[in-house]
Amino acid sequence: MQTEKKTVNQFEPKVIAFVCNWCTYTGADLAGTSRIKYQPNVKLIKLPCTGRIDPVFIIKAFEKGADGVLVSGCHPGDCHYNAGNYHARRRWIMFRKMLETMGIDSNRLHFSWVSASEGKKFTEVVNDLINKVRAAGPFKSYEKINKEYVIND
Amino acid sequence: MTELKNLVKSLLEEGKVTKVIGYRMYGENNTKPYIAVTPNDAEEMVLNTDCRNNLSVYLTKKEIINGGKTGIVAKGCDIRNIIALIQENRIKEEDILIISAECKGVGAEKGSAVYANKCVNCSVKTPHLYHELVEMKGSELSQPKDKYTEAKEKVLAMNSGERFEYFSNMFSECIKCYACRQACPMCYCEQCIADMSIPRWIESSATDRGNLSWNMIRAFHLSGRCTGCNECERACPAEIPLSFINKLMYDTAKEEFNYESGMNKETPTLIGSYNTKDNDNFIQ
Amino acid sequence: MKVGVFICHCGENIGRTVDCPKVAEAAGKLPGVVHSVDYKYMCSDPGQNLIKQAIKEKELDAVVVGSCSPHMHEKTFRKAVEGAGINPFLCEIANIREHCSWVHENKDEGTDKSIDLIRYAVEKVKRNEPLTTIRVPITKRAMVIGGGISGIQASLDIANAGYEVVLVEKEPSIGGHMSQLSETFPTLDCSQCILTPRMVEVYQHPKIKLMSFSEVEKVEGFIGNFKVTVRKKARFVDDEKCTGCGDCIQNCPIKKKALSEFDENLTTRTAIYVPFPQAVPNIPVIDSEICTYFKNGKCSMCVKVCGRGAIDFEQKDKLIEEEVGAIIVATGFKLYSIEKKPEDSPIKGYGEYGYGKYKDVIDGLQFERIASASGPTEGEFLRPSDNTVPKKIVFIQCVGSRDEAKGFSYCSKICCMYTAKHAMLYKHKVHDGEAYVFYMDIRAGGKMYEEFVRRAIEEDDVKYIRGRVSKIYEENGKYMVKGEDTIAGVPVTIDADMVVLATAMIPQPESKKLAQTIGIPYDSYGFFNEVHPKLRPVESSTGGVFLAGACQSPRDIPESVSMASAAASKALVLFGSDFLEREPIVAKVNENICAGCFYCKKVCPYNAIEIKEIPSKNGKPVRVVAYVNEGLCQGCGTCNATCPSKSVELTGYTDAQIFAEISAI
Amino acid sequence: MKIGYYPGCSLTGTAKEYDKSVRKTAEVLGIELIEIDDWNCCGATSAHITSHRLALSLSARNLLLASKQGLKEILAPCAACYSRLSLSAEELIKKPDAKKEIEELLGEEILEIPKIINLVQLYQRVGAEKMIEKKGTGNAKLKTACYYGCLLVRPSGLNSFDDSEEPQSMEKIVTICGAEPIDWNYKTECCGAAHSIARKDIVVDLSHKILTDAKTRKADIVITACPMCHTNLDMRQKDIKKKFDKHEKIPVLYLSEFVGLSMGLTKEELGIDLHFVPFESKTV
Repeated sequence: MQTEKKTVNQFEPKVIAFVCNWCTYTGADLAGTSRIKYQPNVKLIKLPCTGRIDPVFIIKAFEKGADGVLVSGCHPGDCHYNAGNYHARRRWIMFRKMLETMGIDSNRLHFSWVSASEGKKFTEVVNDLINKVRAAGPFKSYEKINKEYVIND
Repeated sequence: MTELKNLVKSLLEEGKVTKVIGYRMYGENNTKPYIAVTPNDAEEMVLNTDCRNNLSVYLTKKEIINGGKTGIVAKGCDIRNIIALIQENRIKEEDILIISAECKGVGAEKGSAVYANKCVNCSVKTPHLYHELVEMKGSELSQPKDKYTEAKEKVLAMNSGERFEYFSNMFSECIKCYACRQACPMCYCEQCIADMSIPRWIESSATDRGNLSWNMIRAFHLSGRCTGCNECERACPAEIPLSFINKLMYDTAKEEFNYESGMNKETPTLIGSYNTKDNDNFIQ
Repeated sequence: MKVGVFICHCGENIGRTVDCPKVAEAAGKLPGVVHSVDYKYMCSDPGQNLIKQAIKEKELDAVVVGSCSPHMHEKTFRKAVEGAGINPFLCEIANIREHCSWVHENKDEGTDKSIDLIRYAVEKVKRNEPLTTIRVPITKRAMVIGGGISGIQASLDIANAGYEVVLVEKEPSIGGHMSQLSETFPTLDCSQCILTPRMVEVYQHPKIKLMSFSEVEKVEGFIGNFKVTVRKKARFVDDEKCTGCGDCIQNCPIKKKALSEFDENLTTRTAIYVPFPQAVPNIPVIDSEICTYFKNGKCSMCVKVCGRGAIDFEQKDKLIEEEVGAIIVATGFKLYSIEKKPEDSPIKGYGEYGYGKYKDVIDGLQFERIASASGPTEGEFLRPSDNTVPKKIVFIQCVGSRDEAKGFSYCSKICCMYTAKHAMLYKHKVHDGEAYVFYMDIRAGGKMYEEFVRRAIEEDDVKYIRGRVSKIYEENGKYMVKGEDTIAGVPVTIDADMVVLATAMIPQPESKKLAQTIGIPYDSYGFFNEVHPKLRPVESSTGGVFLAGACQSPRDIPESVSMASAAASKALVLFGSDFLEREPIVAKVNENICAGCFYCKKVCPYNAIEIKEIPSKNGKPVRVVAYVNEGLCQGCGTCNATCPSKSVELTGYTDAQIFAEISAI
Repeated sequence: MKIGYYPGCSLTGTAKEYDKSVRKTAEVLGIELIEIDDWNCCGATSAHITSHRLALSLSARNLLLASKQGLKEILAPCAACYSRLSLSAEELIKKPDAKKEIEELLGEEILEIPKIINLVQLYQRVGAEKMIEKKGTGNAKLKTACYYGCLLVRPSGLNSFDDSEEPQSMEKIVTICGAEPIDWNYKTECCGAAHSIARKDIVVDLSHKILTDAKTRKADIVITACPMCHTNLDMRQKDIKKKFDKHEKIPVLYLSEFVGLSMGLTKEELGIDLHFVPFESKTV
């Protein structure tokens, strides 16, 4: 749901969502057709499958100034490509542990299964992440190591 | 049990192998890698508690592997890399001949009285894949301080901000020389993504941000593959304790999937296989 | 690269919460954008012409359309740019309707977000490359899974159009639930009389290969090119030799050990049996669970009496591979049985109705068998406990349906009609009998449906009571049905001789497993999902797989038949062309840098990655690299994400494109 | 094991023997019952039909006192108390606004809302099954009609310990005690409940139906876990007999008394001698 009225200069988090085309992207479409409101701070990047999501994308997103990242796809057993999400999940388990240990707050990185019929869930997942990131504030740690360099790529 | 020199000599004489990758002495209490090509070269060969290098790194070099069957002197820990390379189609078992020994552990560094860290809790002192067995020379060493557990406890006691600070500081020492990559037997790509420019995966200059990304990506690409030989850390001129994050990933693989790399060549690799019952509890 | 941006208002749909002219203006300032406009309906003819004209006049190289979801109009716009001479894959859609205007209320926020979404798409499209559509040949042959009325109809339609059909049925005979029914609503014509001719037609059709007592085991491939492995279960009877004379059945000494599935457990059957006399194929099956030969090898009566030597105790399951271009799933439903309540049952209650405890409390299908002329009582209304004529029957609707607390939320749709039919059939035969129906609402939408129910109430004097039943218990040889009449506002108790429960229609128990085997989505109950409930009701989201009948949700016969014909026509549309055009979203290997670790091969769900040898100048292989078989690759990109050196990339979703999107944040 | 105890008004008056037998059996089972200090009315009957807020705050005060005593779980043997307390606890958990309002009324915040359980759940859970079995002597082969009444298993969805229309939990306990539960039709029908005193005529009619069905199905005794049910079924048998000449008296026991007999406790210890319809056990 929309949050309370915004004060001027309130921190507005930037959230990137890596989603699969068949489940979560379509789930987000359903949230649209059902007119379920959610906070606008999220930008979806559509990929064919969670299997396509290279964990390095997540690092890239933080490098480029994202305050939070959502990774979402089809429920286990429902993958349009049969097993892409199983492979993805295995990578996430390893990757998540590494990021957690290295100090990327788990409030900034959420994983979810959102099917094409879960428009409502999509909005809940997104709002939950945005609220948590909002509470955690800007990703200062990354900003700090970021600010000196402007790299063209 | 055959003597190493005699064994290498006869292997080369009989043409069973075209070369043997091994060690030779390099000053006192130190060795360096050595490739014996002629039977006479065998005289230089040694295997003792100063043989710290992981020689399996040479097995992925085209010049070595394409030139006929290769003999290699390998401790149990090195054999794990050989197995991992077999699992990843880098080498074929029939192309190599493993000469191994019951390992006494290797010294932490030149003249050291304690084991190297990698020898702590080693489960492969008795080699698990070999073709010839020889004897390992050298005196008994004592247990070193367990630096890993200490470091892990320290990190786990920090909050996420402190951890980030800790690691970005640690990696800020990196000079992007990629010695870690060169020393690693598992880093064998034709072209590393660190060198890729379109698109740019990792900043080429040694910025804090690029250093952090490089070290994260390196550790991630090695997850489920690193056997913990610590050659990266030994090679690092900036003395970054690279083994910490490697070991962390190693432990995660073991806890989550009961997977240890380089133990069994028949096991499917960790990344590349899946179980429908893999842990789901972190996914909303 | 010159990019053109086109912002659609979608009437008021986008325009209401997004300031489209402002978005167009902001987009015009993005690097690389040379033209940017907004328009009321971009997908309309004038809108598309606007794009085409701009491409020509401004010499655009790529196009971004800010509009509805790409799932809606991506094809439309790609076709439009192609019409103006640009490669269709140089067109990207920014979803500013479903993902923006419809979900945000504040116009400033909506406008800002739209600008962001456009920027993403512009950055991506600048890195798009022209791609050529892939053409794949089509196997013009269909498989129909399930031989009920839906499967029969679909098979006949396709076969009559001249294409081969493989019909797979898991039971020993086709016919499905319709073959068990007595009469059908609203016409009261005999179910078997209209069904059996169709069953025979299937059997005799030269284009239909019937595989009864068989199940789908594995599905590989993709639209136009499926390879399906079917398990032909051992019948222990050689179907080539058997003539269906039935001597074996008459002589089988095991008569009472198994309940008849066809008669819904109201009668027994022999160990070697055909489910019912009109079975197609009319070839018996041996139930090895109860057959004496399989127990101790002692009886071989069927072998002795079979003049053709068709009995084969050694027969094994056979795996048969079939290549087909389309699959129609018509696996039907099951009636929820409240007696056998497994641990993981989704139904939580109804023990108070005494089903399973009281012999004369039965479900709708059991009633059909009792009412059927071919049933255990030959159509005479006799109750199971003592074979007497029940003088008072209570029918209870919505047992499990429309009941979130104890059963399922959905309406089973057919129960209102068949309950009216049941009551009517009973009254027609037992003139002095009384029929009561407990209902929540009467849902009789359909041609002649409402009239049918009115007839039951008005002409046949069936007493309808609006309310729920709280319990059924036995007292003095009567079944006391306690309920509430919500219209009169009083509790009622009816002393019935027999009770019929209209239990919920649920998916086949293995439906989820089958869905996962084929790779089609299903809902939380296990019914298969269509792509679009209104506009694409018989297509699953997997190309080439179509749905018919009650496997998709509760359906009655007319609906099932319509769906089946619709699904058949969808398959025929596919067979109408020789080649299938596929989006060229496939993985490509950079052989120069591939190290040949083959992690890509390990993760590929389609076995599309092959090993290719790169020879040196003298022809000796020096290294091996991965190679993608484009025909098999479905474009999931799992290989791309797994490759440590990024030597394999997914076209249309390259790393460079995604990085550009990330960087545009 | 320690557990909170809320006796409620009935158990201090008309259902003294229920209180007595609950405490006695708990003692045998090694359960320490800790009575809530200064407990008050649960909010049943007159309170909850007149003011929802009053009923909620009455219950809430009990919950507050219990939580202050550090009690995580409360045993409420009376079905009405159990119902009121559970419903209130549920409402306080699900409606934060209501909780706030009540807390203002009580002048204190309820930090942790305890879980409410009834006697059936207690016997089901504490491994009582085994203890009853071991010590059990009595009740052998008694045909027993388990009477749940209206409140113990309703509303469905509030407590999922049993099916609200076709409950079976007491039958299981009865079986463990060596008796035979009968299958009958009135186990969840209304006994007349709070009309006990004011509308005796209704109670007589309703209770008569219940007892007649039990009798018809050859029950020797009826057991219940509700003081009001007990009052109606036991006390009103004299009036039933007056109105329905054919009525044969049937003893009505509390579940705790029944279990107590199985444990080898005497009728006096359990207070069975206080009933209107005397109970002559076959074996005790």
